Amino acid sequence: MHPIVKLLVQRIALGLVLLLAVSAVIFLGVEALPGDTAQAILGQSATPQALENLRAQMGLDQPALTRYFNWLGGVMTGDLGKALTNGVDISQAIGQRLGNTLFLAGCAAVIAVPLALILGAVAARYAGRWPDKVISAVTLTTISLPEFVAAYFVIYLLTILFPVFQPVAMVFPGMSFWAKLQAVALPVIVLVMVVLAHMMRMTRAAILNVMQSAYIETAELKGLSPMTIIWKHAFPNAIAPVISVVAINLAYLVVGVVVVEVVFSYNALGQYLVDHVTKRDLPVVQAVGLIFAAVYIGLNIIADVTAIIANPRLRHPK
Amino acid sequence: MRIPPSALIGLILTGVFIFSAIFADLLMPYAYDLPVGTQWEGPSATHWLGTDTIGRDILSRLIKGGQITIFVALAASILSFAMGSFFGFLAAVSGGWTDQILSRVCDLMMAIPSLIVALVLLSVLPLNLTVLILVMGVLDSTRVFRLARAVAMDIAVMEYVEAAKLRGEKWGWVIFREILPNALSPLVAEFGLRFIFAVLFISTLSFLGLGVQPPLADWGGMVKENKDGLSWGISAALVPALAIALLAISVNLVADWVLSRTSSLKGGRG
Amino acid sequence: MTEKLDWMVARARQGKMTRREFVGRTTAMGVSAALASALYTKAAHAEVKKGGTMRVGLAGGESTNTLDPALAASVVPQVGNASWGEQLVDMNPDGTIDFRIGEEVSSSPDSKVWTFKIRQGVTFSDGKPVTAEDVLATFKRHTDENAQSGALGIVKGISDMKAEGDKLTLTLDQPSADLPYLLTDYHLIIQPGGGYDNPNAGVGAGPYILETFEPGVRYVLKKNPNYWDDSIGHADSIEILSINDNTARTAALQSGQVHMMNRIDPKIAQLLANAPGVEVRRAVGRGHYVFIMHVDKAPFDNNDLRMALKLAVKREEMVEKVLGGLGSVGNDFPINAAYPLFDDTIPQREYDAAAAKAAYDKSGHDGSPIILRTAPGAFPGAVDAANLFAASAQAAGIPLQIQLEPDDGYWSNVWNVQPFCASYWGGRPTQDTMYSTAYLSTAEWNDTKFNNAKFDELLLAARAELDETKRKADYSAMAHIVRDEGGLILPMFNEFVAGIRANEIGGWIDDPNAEMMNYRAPSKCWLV
Amino acid sequence: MTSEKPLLEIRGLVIEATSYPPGEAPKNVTLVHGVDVTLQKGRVLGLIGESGAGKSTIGLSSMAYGRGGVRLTGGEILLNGREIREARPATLRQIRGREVTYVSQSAAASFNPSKRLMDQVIETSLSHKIMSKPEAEARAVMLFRKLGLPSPETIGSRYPHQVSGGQLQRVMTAMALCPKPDLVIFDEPTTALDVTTQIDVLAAIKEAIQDTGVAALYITHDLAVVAQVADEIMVLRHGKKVELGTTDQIINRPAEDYTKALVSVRGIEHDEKPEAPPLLRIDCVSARYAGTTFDVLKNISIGLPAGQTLAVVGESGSGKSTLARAITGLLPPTKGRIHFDGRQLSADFAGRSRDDLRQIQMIYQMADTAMNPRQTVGTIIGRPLEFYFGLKGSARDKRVQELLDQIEMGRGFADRYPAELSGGQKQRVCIARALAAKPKLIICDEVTSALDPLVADGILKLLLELQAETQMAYLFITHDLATVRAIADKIAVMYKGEVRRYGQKSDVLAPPFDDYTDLLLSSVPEMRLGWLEEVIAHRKANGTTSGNTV
Repeated sequence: MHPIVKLLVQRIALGLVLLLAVSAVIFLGVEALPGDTAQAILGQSATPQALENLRAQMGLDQPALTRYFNWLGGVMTGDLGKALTNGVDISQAIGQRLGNTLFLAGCAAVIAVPLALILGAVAARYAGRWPDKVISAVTLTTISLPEFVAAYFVIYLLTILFPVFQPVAMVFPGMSFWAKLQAVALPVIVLVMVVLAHMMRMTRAAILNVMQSAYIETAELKGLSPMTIIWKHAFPNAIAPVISVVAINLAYLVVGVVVVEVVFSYNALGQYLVDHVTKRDLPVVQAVGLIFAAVYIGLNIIADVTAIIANPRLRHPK
Repeated sequence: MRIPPSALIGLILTGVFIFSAIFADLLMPYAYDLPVGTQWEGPSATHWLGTDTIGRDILSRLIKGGQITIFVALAASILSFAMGSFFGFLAAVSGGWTDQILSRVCDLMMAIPSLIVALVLLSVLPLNLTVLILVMGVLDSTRVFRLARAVAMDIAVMEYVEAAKLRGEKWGWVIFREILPNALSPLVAEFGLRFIFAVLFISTLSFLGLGVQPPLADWGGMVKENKDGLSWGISAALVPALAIALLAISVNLVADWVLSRTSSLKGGRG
Repeated sequence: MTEKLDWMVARARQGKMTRREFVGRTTAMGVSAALASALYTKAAHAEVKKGGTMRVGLAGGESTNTLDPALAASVVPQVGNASWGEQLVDMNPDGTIDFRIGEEVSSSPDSKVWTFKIRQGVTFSDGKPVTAEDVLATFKRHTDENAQSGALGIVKGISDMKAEGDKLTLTLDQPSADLPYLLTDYHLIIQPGGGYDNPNAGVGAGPYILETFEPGVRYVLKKNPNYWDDSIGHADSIEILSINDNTARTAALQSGQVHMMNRIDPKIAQLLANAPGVEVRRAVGRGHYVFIMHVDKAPFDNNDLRMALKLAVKREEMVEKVLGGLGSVGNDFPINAAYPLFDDTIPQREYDAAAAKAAYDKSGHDGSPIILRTAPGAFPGAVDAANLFAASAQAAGIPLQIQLEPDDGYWSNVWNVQPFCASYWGGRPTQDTMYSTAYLSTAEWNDTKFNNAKFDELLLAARAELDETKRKADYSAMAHIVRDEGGLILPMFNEFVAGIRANEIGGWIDDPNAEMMNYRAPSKCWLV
Repeated sequence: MTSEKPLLEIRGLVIEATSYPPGEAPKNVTLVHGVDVTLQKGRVLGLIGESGAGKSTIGLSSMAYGRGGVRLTGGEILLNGREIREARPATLRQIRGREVTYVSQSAAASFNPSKRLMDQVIETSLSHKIMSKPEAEARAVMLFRKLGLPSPETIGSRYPHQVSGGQLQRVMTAMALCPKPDLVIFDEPTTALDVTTQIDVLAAIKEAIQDTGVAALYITHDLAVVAQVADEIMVLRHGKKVELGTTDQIINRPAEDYTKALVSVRGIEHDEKPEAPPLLRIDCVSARYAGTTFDVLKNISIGLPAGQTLAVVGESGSGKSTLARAITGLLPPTKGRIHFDGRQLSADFAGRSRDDLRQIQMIYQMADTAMNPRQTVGTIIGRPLEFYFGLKGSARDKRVQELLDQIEMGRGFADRYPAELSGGQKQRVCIARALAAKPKLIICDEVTSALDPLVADGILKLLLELQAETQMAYLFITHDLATVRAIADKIAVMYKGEVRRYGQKSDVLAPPFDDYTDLLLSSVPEMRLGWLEEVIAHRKANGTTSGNTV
């Protein structure tokens, strides 16, 4: 077997094992939470009788381990169970929301990743000079604002002061692609602001780190232009760290956008999770937690795989 | 020592923030939790930064909130650093199974998004500062663990560490006298960044209703209390937002400087 | 009075009132005949417009919501259900009964047996006609404990139901003159076969037909072409969006993304009212924010101590600071002018530090801290209100201290468990229902553990009393008892504050029954 | 000399840089003080000097390039009659890679690891539009062949890591020659290579220069090497010219004292001590690294008497440093025993007593990484005193000063940090640290390799003196045969994990040789003209090639 294939198989297998471990941690961790689901669902209007009925209906009396394996079996076959609160099939409910999450994350990534790479390269090219300082200052500011502040600021600016976008970013099946893009414009702007800085700073640092290498001097002494040196000589060697940062940020886009979803009433997984956490809807929390963990692990695997493939030493062994 | 102007600004501002956090109770012109005016007064001679939604003095709340924000973020960061670097160094120095187990546990913790863990935990645990600090600190320690381990790995292969081991030194000396002093710069820089993330994280938690509880408020909580005024240019919401940004920027400037000093210590080429 | 006038203008506009009737009723309210006539002319000419898509942005929807009317507990499903569903009876803004599926009602002299005539020719959205059996089955399902219906307490007092042709006969355990009012409860949406087959089907006989339901996201509804009442359901379609974030919701209204919204934050109501294109509408409601004491637990079993605390509240300040002025002061009993048969002569309780101190001293309390528990989610501004209460009580020498509790678990661990905490009530359609729900000694939600034989007796008597004057006197006596002896501290009634696009929405009436024109704003209003 | 206009003419060159000494304000330092260089077309000028002499800096100035923030602040640099010191970046880009090219010391680091060799070799020719891609590739293959690279047709499609160090150095030479430049700067092109490899690369470079007629600046610290290729040699020290002359004159008739010192370096003589019972005895030791399947040490058996020096010689990869790790217990042998002072040592250092650990000390090649940069010299030397002998406070400080005196460093060093010391001083501190433990054996792993010849001589002399004083034994690991001659009593020649030749110095260095030892010994450059040609001719005649497939 080509060593790179072996490495890739190993890496993916490791990811799957990790995912399995995470599923156990999530399931048992959520099970271990104190509190009464039935009471949480019914709230102030709970009568003792209704509470009892609900508990009986949910069948919370089996041992946790049995339920874990039942659950895992279900997950394998795409059955995530039913939400306790409204009896809706979780796989179905999550399906569309996951799509929306990925749509939002995708839009933000499509803008943020290339922009971060370009800005990072430009900042590295002019390291210490004014373009670097301007880029650094701007990204430093955006990274220093809590997301919800940035979100409200953007709402004020772009819906009230200059009404170009909608403050409520719901998307529905059947909407045209263009209409969806318009709807998510504001959350995308906020997300780009949040992740851009991190990726750009890492790109800059990675490129500058590579720029210390002797082969960059070689390239300079070949009389190549600075941008050529960065793109052709520095960037290909800075790919591994950049990819891992991109992966972290993509995972963040998928997972960490709870606040942005809440502010813009975007109907995706984060909002769904928050609602169900407060109602202590365990199957949903478990399912969404698992999906987020899978996304995180998956993106990390992709990053590692890309880094492995991008490494000529591994791709072309001696 | 040469301090670039940006770092100097950062240092001064950070100093001001820390000073006002330490002496908050002396600096507050009014009680932070009592209404002393009407809703959303603009800045005036009596209330320099105006009043908030129920007529409390913004400046007083800003100072008190800064104390809470900085205290919680600092405590959480210190906890995460103490935990993260201890285990990170241990993993790097011990290697083998210790390293494997610690690293896999860390992977496991990182795979579950921390905001979600925080949401779930804080929604069931009693909400107080200790719980908040513990949850944030433990969740964040995974990041520190990774960095500390990586840095310590680089140092652990250095010949002076080998020399210390060959001399027969115990791991206490190796970790605290050989590795720690050399890992300090990147860790200090990272500490700045983690501190900022902690500030932003508290703000986010407060925004979701799971952070610092009223009548105390961290800055994020203050923004939340007054956020409806944001669209109307009410200073009550802008001021704490500005404070967060300013604190973050100044600490970042200092961290950047520490980091650049670190890398120049390692030496570029030539 | 303005409300009533508004409502009548709207009725006139909808062609439901003749000029004679309008002028007659308005002049009876003290409006001059000439003005009344002019008003009628204006109203009748302000044309009802049909068509268009009405978009409504509401706080109070979660992705855990369902279509089952029995489980509706927040505004988005309430408004959604009111759009696709129809009830037997409904409330008019003036406190009278609006007959819907029930065309008319009659009762036995002892108010024990009630007979509704079911409106004929009304169909469900699946095409089936609405029959007395459907209504009966619906009520039956809500009496079933497993249905977890929020209306269980209302329908379980019905001991017997009979459906014969177009007649539905209900027999009660206890006489009640208020039964039609009780049946206006928003859970009691008539479903085909009572919704036994599928409570989540979303099939009803309302002015709109449900097209899409995404929990916590939106409802999309289309005009029901077969709807029987032409005066309701003007827009071609309705979109109800769940927007929980205040700022985003407000911005959505300001930018025209939605035509109407609920729950404007009191703090910005004034600012928003001055913004272009937006109109802020306030309706005095029956909801109230309260601090409740368990009268059976020390130290609150001492009425002097309770009185001391009641006297130590600065009510105006609370209304001003917690409600932003959008509300009215309470008088320590759960009834205000929005209720029929309200006695407005009961003196308003004021802050009186000296009297409070005297009462406190008289109680012989040992001076240890009195703990008031609160949480941000107890009601909006609950922590601020508690802070204000503590400040004014301490000024009167009462050692009141606040303990913060987490939102999560507040309703299970604090409310109804701890002897003194913050809470809220949404109000009920009648005094009888309000008192029966929470102040009758045997009531399930008696969260002050109030147990007063005289009060119970008066309540049961009033329920069976058909003479309104006598009932009013009974209610007044009950109000006095709760006010002076109860465990309820009621500093304020909140208002429903909604926002609409000025000049784009017609037909808005400030309805005290519930938010968003008793949840029916989307179907009762039209796009101009 | 001809009246022809010179290719390169440097007049009064001044080069400055900013230094950031730790704990002090940054200051300007002058690296080069008004140096003149003249180079005619087709000639080779050798620049020689120790580190810090400014030779690389001057070399790069002919491309108007300042490495790492170095500034060319004064003088004139005329290339083909054109002043380039203050030329615009765009103009410089036209010159670099077209008129002047560069071959660096470390080809391995100077190639972009993620691009194929051919793409990098022809990059300049294409970017400067000197020739078309097929033309450039054809020329590259021609150069590969001329430089003696194996499979010249296909080697270009490889990645840098797939090619050995010596081959890379030749590819880099091809890269420099490909765009047909007027001038090539060779900056220590063979320094990083093993001696047996160095000779072939050196020959290849010399031939390529002659064949293409290109002019060259040949920069090195090794006079013997430059003597083989240069027409003229300029000796530099501290950024100033010491002496300029023809190669013959510099080698055979140096005028300046400094030059004389350079020529006569490695003049240390040391009489070998007689055989004696071993202090350290290694019996049939084999070792391998965890996770690998082959032995890096194969059946090693050697001995070292007390107070003597055993030199372990070999090229990189021969296993000589691994032997040190096996002795110290860092890499426990898989087989065999190590006896020390009459007892068997535990294989793993963790199993050794504190006294066992004290008795064997180690000195490393890179003094920089061998000392904790955050500890003062006093702490570094004082710690073994404290640790082994429990010395504290003033007793310790006194002993530290004694040790500093012993290594010929004066007062005031105890409070300094390693970064404040020169390379030679650092290595002396490392010696003092080893000395502090009062060991019976010191393992010296390439301790002079990173040092300039004169400094290295000083260290060697110090070690010899200390041995005479304290009767310590040295296990001296090195690749440098001159050092071996200078210091050894016994020699072990290692090759591919085995000991090829072992015995008293006089025996090992006397014929008859085995093939490898012969190759090794004959590859050490000698400081005379024509040595290179002789050796190559001799080898061609005998049909021997270098040991590695370089």
